[in-house]
Amino acid sequence: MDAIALFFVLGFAARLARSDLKLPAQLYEALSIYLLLAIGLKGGMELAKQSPMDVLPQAVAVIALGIVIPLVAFPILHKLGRLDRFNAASIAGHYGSVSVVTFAVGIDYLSARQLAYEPYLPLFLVLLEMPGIAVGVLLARLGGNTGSVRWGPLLHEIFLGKSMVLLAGGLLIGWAAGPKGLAPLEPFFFGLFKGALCLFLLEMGLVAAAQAGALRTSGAFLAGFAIVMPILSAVFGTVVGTAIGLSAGGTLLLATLAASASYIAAPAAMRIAVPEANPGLSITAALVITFPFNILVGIPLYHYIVGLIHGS
Amino acid sequence: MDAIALFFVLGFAARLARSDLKLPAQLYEALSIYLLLAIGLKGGMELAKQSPMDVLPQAVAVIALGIVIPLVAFPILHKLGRLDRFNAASIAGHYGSVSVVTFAVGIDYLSARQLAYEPYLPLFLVLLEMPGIAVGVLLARLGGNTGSVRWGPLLHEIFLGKSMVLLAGGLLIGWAAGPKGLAPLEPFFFGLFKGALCLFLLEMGLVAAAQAGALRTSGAFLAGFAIVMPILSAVFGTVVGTAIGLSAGGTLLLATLAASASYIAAPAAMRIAVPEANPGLSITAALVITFPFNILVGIPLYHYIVGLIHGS
Amino acid sequence: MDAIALFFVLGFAARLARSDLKLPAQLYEALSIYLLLAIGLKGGMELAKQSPMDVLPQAVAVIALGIVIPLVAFPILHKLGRLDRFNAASIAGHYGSVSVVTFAVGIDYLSARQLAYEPYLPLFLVLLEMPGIAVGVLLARLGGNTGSVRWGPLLHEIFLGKSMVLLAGGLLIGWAAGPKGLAPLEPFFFGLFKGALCLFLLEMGLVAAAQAGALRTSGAFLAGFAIVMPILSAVFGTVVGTAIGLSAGGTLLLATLAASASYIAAPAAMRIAVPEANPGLSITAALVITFPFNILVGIPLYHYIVGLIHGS
Amino acid sequence: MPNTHPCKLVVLITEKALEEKLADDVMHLGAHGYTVADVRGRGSHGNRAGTWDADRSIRMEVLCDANTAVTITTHVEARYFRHYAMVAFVADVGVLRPEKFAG
Amino acid sequence: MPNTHPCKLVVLITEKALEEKLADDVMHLGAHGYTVADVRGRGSHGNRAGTWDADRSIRMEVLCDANTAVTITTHVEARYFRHYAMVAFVADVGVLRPEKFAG
Amino acid sequence: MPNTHPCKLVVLITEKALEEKLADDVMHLGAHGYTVADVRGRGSHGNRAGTWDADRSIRMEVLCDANTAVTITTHVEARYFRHYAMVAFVADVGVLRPEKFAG
Ligand SMILES: Nc1ncnc2c1ncn2[C@@H]1O[C@H](COP(=O)(O)O)[C@@H](O)[C@H]1O
Ligand SMILES: Nc1ncnc2c1ncn2[C@@H]1O[C@H](COP(=O)(O)O)[C@@H](O)[C@H]1O
Ligand SMILES: Nc1ncnc2c1ncn2[C@@H]1O[C@H](COP(=O)(O)O)[C@@H](O)[C@H]1O
Ligand code: NA
Ligand code: NA
Ligand code: NA
Repeated sequence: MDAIALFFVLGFAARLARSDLKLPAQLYEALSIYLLLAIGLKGGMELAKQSPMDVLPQAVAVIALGIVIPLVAFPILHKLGRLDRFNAASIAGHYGSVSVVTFAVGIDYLSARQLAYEPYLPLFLVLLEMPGIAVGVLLARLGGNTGSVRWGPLLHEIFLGKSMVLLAGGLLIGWAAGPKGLAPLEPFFFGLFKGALCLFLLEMGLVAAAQAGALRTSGAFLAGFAIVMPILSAVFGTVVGTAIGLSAGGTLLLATLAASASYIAAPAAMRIAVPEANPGLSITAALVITFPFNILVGIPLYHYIVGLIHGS
Repeated sequence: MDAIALFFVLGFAARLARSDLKLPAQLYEALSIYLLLAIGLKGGMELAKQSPMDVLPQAVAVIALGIVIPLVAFPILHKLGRLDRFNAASIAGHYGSVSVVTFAVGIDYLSARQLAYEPYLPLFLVLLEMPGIAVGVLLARLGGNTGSVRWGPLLHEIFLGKSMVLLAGGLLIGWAAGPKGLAPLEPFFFGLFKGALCLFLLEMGLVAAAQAGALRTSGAFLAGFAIVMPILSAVFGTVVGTAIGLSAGGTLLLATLAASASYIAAPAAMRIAVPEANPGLSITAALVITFPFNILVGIPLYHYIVGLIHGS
Repeated sequence: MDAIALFFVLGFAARLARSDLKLPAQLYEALSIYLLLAIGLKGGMELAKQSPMDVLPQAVAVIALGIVIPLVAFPILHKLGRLDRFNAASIAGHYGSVSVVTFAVGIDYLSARQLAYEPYLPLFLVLLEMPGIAVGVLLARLGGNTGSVRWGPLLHEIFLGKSMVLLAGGLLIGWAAGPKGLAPLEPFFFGLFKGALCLFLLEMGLVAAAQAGALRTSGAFLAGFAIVMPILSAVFGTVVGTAIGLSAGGTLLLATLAASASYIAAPAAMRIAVPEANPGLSITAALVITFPFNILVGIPLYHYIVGLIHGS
Repeated sequence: MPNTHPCKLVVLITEKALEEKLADDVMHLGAHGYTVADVRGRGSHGNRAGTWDADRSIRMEVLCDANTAVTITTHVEARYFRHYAMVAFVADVGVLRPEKFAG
Repeated sequence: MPNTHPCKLVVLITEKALEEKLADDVMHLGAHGYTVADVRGRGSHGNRAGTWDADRSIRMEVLCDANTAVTITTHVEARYFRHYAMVAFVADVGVLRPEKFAG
Repeated sequence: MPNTHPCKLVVLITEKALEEKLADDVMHLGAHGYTVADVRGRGSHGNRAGTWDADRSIRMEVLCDANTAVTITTHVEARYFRHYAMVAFVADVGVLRPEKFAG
């Protein structure tokens, strides 16, 4: 197992054993700000080397992927799982959006195996964060006299939420400053990246284990969904990645993004836009099951799937 | 534009757009402690290589500069700007003192252009922090039965305020330990410096934008003062730097110090020593106008001025 | 004096001078989490190179050392010092356990002098943290109808207290991941170690000086104990280290561990397990006297003692 | 002889996600200020330990006159009680400078 | 016309080391929830400035009915007052949704 | 049957810059302790969001007898109200161990 994943396991085990270990709340916040900025900067720096025309068609396909996933997830949750419209829509939105940390673990997986990938992939992370959430809110609000969507606050929450600002802001700064401008920032933003990720995963392990009790009430269907849906999304991601001509490594990262579920941006947006949904359900699914599944089992599995479909 | 300044712009823009992005309060505190210590250590390390007799006359001139600036600023604010004695004195004190982060951006400006400067310049930062504040308080308290100065608490606040202790403490430790003793601390205190500065500037951008609303009430005179005064001070700084034989780079740093206005040490000291002054005015001038002016426009301008006067 | 120790002195002096310098509470927490993890990882990484059979007998001897020290300290405090059973037992427990930061300063002392030591010594740190505390609690609860020991909560507190989880967890992760797995974490966990230690010592200086007032009420006996006991323990540690065949450097580290008194794990455990004891006494002894004594005077002294006994 | 004047203190304990909305609400409903602290806790929505974004809570305190207190509590009752973790209570206190908080 | 119902607010200010124990205690003694904030302060046990583990304090607030308030205060008095830095007080407040806090 | 005794709770919400001064003041004016929390808020001095040094606020709570409460509120009124962002209020509470807070 990777050192990084072991930190998650340590946090999870410590919490289950009822240790009093806690990370200070502001350290959690500081780490998440740091990780978002660092990923944005890295992606922006690489984007500076790219011609926009090459990336544009790929970007469109990636956004389409972010729209399709929640549209697939919603009927599964609503019809098959018999969750009410609000909860089904909210959970679908979480799975349409992405997890930054899962992405970071995916990058680490590739680096450890020295597999190449298109270095501008963080752009896709930024592009995928938002559409899924918007589709989720639409699904909750449309179809039924369940209240109209208040687009103003929602778009504000989505585009100006902290994770979007940091990711996109980092991307822009990285793009404007380029590799030379960022060189003096390397020790801070890139050298420390993996260590900071470890601390964050330790905290995620603590949080996930603290939420684990909710599994009993959320039911077997949701648990199953939280494992099957990522695999399904990873297949979609693999198909799209292959179709738009990404390398095997890039395809694996896109599959990982597709498979990941948001537990930072989506919960914040849904709490305001779809208050009727029970946040316990979506967080249990996304954080307690899908997140560890992805970092422990999923990524190697998607690697295998990419091998089958991408065929390189 | 430098990567560093872009972080300020990102914070400023995010706040104007009403994003919910915030840096945790304790991260702000931790970063400011780190920056102060790091600058002190760096300066102290370099001072260890210097003979004190060479620096002493320069130090006296620099302190004189810190006394003159508020004495010039006060009548401008009081007579010309018609601000009452307390506000005029308090603002004059802010401009007599210095901004550590502006200094750090100045150093970065020189490094990016590979311009040399006397490496013990952080000593001047330490020397300039205090006299301006003391003069500001004197101006508020003297001349008029406006209450006597309680020197005990004031001197305590100035000499034992956190920024003084960290800067001077870092200087002493750096001086005592020397380059060899500090070598193992390099990755932490020097390697991460620019990255930490970026985060701090992001936060400064957020704070400055949040204060920007106060511009409407503070009036056009103050806005003008906050741009003209730094330029005037930079000219003084350039003259002094040239006179005491600093290199062009060192002169630019001294001009930058002179031009900068304090928004950490001075507000804290003035709040206790001159409570009659409205902190909104001085902070708007120093942080919302002068600070971004200096890092975006001022430093290159002072570079030009130094070229004219220093003539090297 | 080492740069590291100077940070302690700076904090101590600043607080005595009534400076308002404070480290944010969550920075203190973050630093202690970081230091514990980093030491654990480092030790675990080295342990991976070791055959367990070689270390096992040493480990047994080290645990015995941790049991003997509080058994020696208790009668000194109770009979000689006339402290009541609860306070004597609690203080004995603090001195039976260890201080992570003192250990880190010891490692730094060796590195600065390029003296070798067995790199798996952090394992002994982990082993020594707990037995002393358990013996202290037993001493408080046995012998007299002073209430029975509630072992459940106590063992929980000891084995699942945050410092134990982080140290032992780091050790396990370091051991599982090995040097290769940890390589990408090096800049964060090892490169920054000394800098982080400096900040922590600054804070310890502030805290120690804030507690220094309690010296007046705690009495001369305790002050004497807090200097004599570490020296005595260091002699024990030197004897054990020599007997189990450690190198001179390793013996010095073991002596330093023995001499050090806990002020993180032990106070937390004692507060719950022996509430009758006055935490002011043990903290004054361990933190205000023994800790600075060890880092300023003790370690060089133990180095001398090791030279006499170990004879290499 | 007390130098204070009767006033209501409305306290709202709820999810941090609501902080900005609540702040806007109470100002619009007639309060002249508010004070917020970060807290953690437990209630019918389970343990909100405050360690990450989704389970942080705040405690907002509003000094206001009796009418505004009723307006605020009625509003939050109608608007937030159903879907959010929230507790509200009101206390009688005495303030200095009553004009700061009235009408 | 007020829309609130009488309720007790029990406030406990004490060492952070007791947080988990107190939380368990009040829930067992009949409270249905509690709220905790990090604080610092001074009292008969001296200055607890909150800068490191051993001198951190918390402030726990419990809304409950009058009986539970007596049960809780009696319990902490017997169990913790002697050996821990602790202050306890009770206030009369008005709550919305009284059924959340009763019995 | 309540086991508490009447006491005053003085609450001061103000700029963090005043924390040390206020702490000294209340102890000199007869209080035997105080509790401080970090807060943010809004009032007649605008938004004090607590994100950097100059706009941090604190909330200080002092349990004391009625006379001391008047002394403290009178003092802060005279000394700080004019030039500092500050709000003060007083509540009636019941304390355990009344001797801790009296005289
Ligand atoms: N009985 C109570 N006493 C004090 N605080 C409470 C109580 N019940 C709930 N709370 C607080 O209010 C928040 C929301 O409550 P709830 O909606 O019941 O989950 C909880 O997380 C607690 O912080
Ligand atoms: N008179 C008081 N007013 C407000 N808070 C107090 C008072 N006395 C004590 N406290 C708080 O309760 C804690 C424990 O009090 P003590 O047991 O008296 O040391 C202190 O650290 C303060 O935070
Ligand atoms: N009506 C109010 N209710 C609660 N807190 C208030 C109120 N007014 C002011 N405050 C708090 O007191 C601080 C100073 O108030 P002010 O002097 O009115 O600016 C504010 O920053 C708030 O934290
Ligand atoms: Na996804
Ligand atoms: Na200046
Ligand atoms: Na020991």
